[in-house]
Amino acid sequence: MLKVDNLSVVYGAHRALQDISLYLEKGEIAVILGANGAGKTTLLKTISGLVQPQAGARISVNDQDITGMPAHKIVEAGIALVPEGRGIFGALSVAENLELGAFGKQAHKGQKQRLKLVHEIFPKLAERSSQIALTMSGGEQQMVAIGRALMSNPQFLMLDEPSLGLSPLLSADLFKSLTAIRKTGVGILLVEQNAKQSLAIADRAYLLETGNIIGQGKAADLANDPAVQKAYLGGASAK
Amino acid sequence: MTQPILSVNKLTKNFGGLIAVNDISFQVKKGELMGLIGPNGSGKTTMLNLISGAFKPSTGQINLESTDITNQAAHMIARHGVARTFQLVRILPSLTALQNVIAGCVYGHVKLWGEDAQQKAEALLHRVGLAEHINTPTDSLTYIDQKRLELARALAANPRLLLLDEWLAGLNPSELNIGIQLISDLRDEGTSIIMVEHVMDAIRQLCDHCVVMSSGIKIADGSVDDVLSDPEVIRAYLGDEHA
Amino acid sequence: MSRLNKIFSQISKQEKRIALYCAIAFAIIATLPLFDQGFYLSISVNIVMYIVLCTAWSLFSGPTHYISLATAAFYGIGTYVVAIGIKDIPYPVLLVMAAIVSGGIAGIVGLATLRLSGVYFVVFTLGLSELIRQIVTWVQTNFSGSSGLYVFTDIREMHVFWQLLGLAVIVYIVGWLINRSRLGFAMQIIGNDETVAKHLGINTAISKILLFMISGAIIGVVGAIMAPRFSYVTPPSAFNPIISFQVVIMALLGGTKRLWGPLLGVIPFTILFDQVGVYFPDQTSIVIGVAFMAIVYLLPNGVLGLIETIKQKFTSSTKKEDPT
Amino acid sequence: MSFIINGLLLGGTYALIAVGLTLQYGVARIMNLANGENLVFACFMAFWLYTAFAINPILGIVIIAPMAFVINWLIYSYAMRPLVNRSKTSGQLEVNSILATFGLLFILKGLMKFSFGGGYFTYNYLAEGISIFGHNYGLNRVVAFIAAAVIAGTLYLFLNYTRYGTAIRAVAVNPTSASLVAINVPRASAFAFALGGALTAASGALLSSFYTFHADMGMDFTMKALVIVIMAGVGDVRGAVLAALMLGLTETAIATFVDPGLTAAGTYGLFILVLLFRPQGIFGRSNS
Amino acid sequence: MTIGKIFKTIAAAALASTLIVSAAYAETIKFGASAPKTGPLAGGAEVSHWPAIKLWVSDVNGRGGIDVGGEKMLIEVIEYDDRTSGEEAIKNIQRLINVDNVDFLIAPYSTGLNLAAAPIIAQAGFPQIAATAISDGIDEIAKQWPNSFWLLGSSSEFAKSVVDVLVTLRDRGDIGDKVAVVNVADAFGIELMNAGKPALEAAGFEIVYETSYPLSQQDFAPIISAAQAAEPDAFIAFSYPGDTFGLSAQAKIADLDVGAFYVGVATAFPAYLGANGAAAEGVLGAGAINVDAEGMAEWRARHKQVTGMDADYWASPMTYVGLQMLEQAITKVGSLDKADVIEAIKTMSFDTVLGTITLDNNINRKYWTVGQWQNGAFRGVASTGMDGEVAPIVKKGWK
Repeated sequence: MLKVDNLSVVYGAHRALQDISLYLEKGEIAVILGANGAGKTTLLKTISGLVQPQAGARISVNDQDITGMPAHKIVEAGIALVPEGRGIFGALSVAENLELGAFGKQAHKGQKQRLKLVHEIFPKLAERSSQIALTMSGGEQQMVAIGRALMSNPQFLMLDEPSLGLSPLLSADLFKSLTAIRKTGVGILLVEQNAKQSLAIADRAYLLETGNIIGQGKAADLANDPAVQKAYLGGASAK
Repeated sequence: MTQPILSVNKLTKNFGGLIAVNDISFQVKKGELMGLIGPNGSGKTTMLNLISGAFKPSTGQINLESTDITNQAAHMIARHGVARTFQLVRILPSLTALQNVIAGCVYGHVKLWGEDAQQKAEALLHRVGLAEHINTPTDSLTYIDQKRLELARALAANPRLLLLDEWLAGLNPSELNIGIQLISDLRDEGTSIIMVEHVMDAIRQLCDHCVVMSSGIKIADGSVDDVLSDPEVIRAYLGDEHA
Repeated sequence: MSRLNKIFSQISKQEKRIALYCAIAFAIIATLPLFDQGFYLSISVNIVMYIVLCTAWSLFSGPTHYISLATAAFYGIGTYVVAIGIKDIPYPVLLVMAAIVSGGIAGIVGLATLRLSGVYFVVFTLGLSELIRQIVTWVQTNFSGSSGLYVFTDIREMHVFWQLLGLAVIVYIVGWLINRSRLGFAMQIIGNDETVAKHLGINTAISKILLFMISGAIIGVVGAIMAPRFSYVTPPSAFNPIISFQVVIMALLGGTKRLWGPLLGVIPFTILFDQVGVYFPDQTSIVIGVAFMAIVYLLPNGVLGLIETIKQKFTSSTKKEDPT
Repeated sequence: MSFIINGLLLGGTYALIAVGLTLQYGVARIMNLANGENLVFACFMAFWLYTAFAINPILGIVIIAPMAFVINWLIYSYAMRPLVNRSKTSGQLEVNSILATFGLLFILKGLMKFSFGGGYFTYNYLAEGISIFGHNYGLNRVVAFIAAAVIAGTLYLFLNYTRYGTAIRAVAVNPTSASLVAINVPRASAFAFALGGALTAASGALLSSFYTFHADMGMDFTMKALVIVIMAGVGDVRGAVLAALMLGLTETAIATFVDPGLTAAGTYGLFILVLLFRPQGIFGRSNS
Repeated sequence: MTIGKIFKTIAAAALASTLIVSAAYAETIKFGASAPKTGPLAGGAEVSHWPAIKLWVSDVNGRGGIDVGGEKMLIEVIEYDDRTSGEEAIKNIQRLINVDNVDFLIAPYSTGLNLAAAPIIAQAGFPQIAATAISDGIDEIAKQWPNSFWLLGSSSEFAKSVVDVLVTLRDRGDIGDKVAVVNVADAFGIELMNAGKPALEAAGFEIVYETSYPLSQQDFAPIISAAQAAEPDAFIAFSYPGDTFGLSAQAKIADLDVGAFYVGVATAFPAYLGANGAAAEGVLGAGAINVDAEGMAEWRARHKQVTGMDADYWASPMTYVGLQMLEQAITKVGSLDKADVIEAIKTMSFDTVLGTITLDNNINRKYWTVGQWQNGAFRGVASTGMDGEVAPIVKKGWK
């Protein structure tokens, strides 16, 4: 289990996150909904070690404390992040991107099988393995990013707005592949703007507003909550 | 009836292979508040950057009333009377709040200096609710106050067209009400505004008309109610199974 | 002027008093050659020279954070204007010409390099100085039939001193005026955030070029004033890259946020370098290096920053309101 | 025609310096203006090894390069990392690293003057002719060129066909993402910085066999390396090699056909033109 | 108010720190010397200039000092590095005069630096005995600055002698008349080039390649290969030490096939033979001495013993001679009065290691101009009326 307790983050005078607590089980999808600027990206960055939390926070993976560890150690502890904007190595080939996913020593064993798995989930990546990543389309780049994260043998996968900039069709594909990944036993923490689609595949959801968690619950319940609809679904569906 | 304050005509912007804004046309009438909405990554901010001159369009034309501003540099467009805020607040950290606002009225559309600039800036700080922060170093302002300050700086130029890029994002509900009220007042005074926004409440309450973008294409343009009930818009926003 | 006073708070009486103090100080300093014409005059010439150079450098590099290593180029151009023209053209005219030529070249450089920032600008300006030096050397050795030019004048050390002192006064006044002007304010905004500056209607390109030209022109005049002191001008001495480096460290050591900041760096450094040059001639370079690193690690905002932090601590403990 | 071979022979050694700098700037993000001093230091080391112990400079690389690696590792860990940690933006890091390495430059230069004096140094190693296409060239140059080619080739294989080499390239492309795939970015940066220093030192050892060197010439080489790196596009190893050969050719051509007094001017002129018209480098891709 | 205070405090601190000036007075004569210890000419100065000074100081103080009006005064020398820069040389000399209050100056090393320093030395009224400068301007310069004395000769004499040697070789049928000529872009090289070119042309030589190169030139392959491409019969380089070595090494590598190979300063260094071995045979170079002259062997041995270095076969003894002249003039005047010493130098006859020297309008008119490595010794082959000239030999390959 990935567990976050009392997490606060401060940028200068600006409080980005305030006393956040949440958890993620293996094999489940939890989605974090919130407006731009609510602190979603900061939350993922903090869990993955790119941003340091205020004292008092505790982040743990299967009871192993990873608070304050450098990012590369946290990957080795089993948490992978697909950052906003994908963060692939553009000048490198698809194969090299995937290979680097398995750079950490946690991922050396079974690297070949995982590559096979990734190629099963994203057959395109097998076809394009020697292509330079930068020259691929947005959706394909997203596949590279997720594939690379999977290569690191994560127990928990975090994705920051993976559907950003994808056409509706592509993002539907993407969400399908996330359910496929969940089946392999990986826990997925998803940050999304696309509330409808993400709630549809998620087990649980957190509502984040101005750095605070203002609500949480089963995804299905939240999807039908009028207040949630109004705030995150544009309310259009209510009409 | 009268000439629109802004007309965008067949505007396209390429970044390498990526088409961020694809053949978009729309108009903003004088005194109108137009909402520019769409999913993240749909090209809204790029649109604002094209209008304000941060980027040069690949093809197409932008007119500010009768002036062609298509390929003008950002500072020239600012001098024609276009002012903006930024998606991620950009205040001038080494200046005081007052100096930040003065910066808005020295070089832009209406050029003020000295006493006049000072008075105007003080008035604007009052207006956005920062009266007590005139001499506060800006980096110790809270997020909402920084947003207010940025708005005051944009207003200091007496803009003919004001561009707000997710100005309401990240505000808590009570702040949001204050923010919406402030924009509403501006509209009532006759300022022409384009706002990129995700907060649907605000869009509903404030906008006279909306343009919706998705993947760089304009998918709807009309009154707020019409646009938000457009099936294509719902699909773009909410995913296809909904349509 | 009084119209502007309120914008940036404190001026008027306090500033007048400071101006008066400064005038008195300058007058006193100007009498130095009456007391000593040897060592103290000589080192004072160096100090005043670097004060002018560093202050002029900071006019541009302070607000923009562009580290220019073109000082040697402008300085050398000024020196050469005098060296070439001294036989035929009256000296004061040459000073004006030095300003025009250096300022003009600064303008061209500015036009060409505005797109460059960070490392590229630094390296470009260094490369430019070297390029100019190489070309001057080549032209001189191939077409003038000698490796240097004699500069014979009646100008003595004390005249150089007075001229530099006069130029220092001018630089401070120019700097003060710029700081009070729209241009100065624009530079502050550019230094904070160039994108915002553009969207506020500031022609950032012209503003930067203008300031670079002013800075370059002043540096050129310094070179021109120093030419008679050389007596024999060669490209390696006129375009000595060390000048560029020393100006950067001295200005940064002092601090570039205030007009008088560089002064705080120049005085200790000039004396330090002089003494090191005498007592440890082989270690000059090590001392410069250590000084450079010390500034980067220990005094990122210079002596000025240190003073202001201390001042701030002091004032905030006594009274609360103090905007700047 | 002989200028082509002379130019290539010279360019081959330049390539190593440029590749060294591109690793330091492209991967470790440190604009190391003391790179040239590093090279000169290696010249002195090679000189000393040769004159005092009769160890030839090619063999000397085996001693000099690892030493430079260790020293550069220490420099990065103790002098550069605080700057990396302190700098909030890459722009700040650039300015800070420029200033700090300026300092380093003067300190190294001072140390060399202190230990070896300010004179011009040269020694005779393989200073004999070898005939290529009917012209004689210095055997030392030919040997140095071959050694440089071998080193550059090995580096290329390392960067492209090993796991750690790929990781180094990944750090160059995107350090944040690199940390997200379990790459220890600080260590990879230190490694790249040290490796860059070692390559530069190897180049210095080779160069010393046919060049007159002195403690003051570091800046010339830093500038040359910068010219090459900027011409090639930062971080592009293959481009750097090509650009280095081009610079060698240009310099030799100017010295042969125009005037030896204008070679340096030619270098800087070329550099300024590239900066003005193709700031992303001749071979570099534009990023926007 | 704070600004004023800060300024005052700092100024006070600054002045205080510089007030520590030693004013100790001793019964010694203080000589100031500024010359290269770093930079392109450091190598040359380390051979010809500084050791000669060291030897002289050791010799004089070994005798108990200079006789000044019947009283022996020890000498001390304050040395500064001018980094081979004229600007630095001027600064150093100003400091020597104003701060160190030296009694006399030892002239700088090299043509360029002596020319650069001449005005400031003249202004201060010190004698300047330039032993390592060659210029055609010396007559005029000596008129302009009557305190300056020039021992090493004029560039046209040097250039003319080079041409004379080539003519000799050509007349013997050893070489043809195609010449490649290059020069270092420093005062010395430029002057010799300016004098040498017309002289070569006047003597009917065809200049097939010419170029100048900067003082800091390091790569000589392009120059030699360009010269080689022009297929000259003789190669002349008006070069300074660094380039002399570089050009020779490159000529050897390229196997430059010429019957006469002339390189300028440093050819006369013992190290030249060391670096080039048998390949040095037949190489022509600037200046010379008569190695067989009386006392020379003894002086060279003392030089080696005191300084640990071999003296070169040209400028080392001349630098020493310049110092001997200064010493003898002081003794003759009997005081440290600079004006009197200057007047004395003009008219005196000096007894030196290079024999008797007298000056004609501040200029030494008798000197060696060209030497050649023959059988492991650097021998004079041309001069302006010196004894002991030998005939030049043709250069036969580089092995």
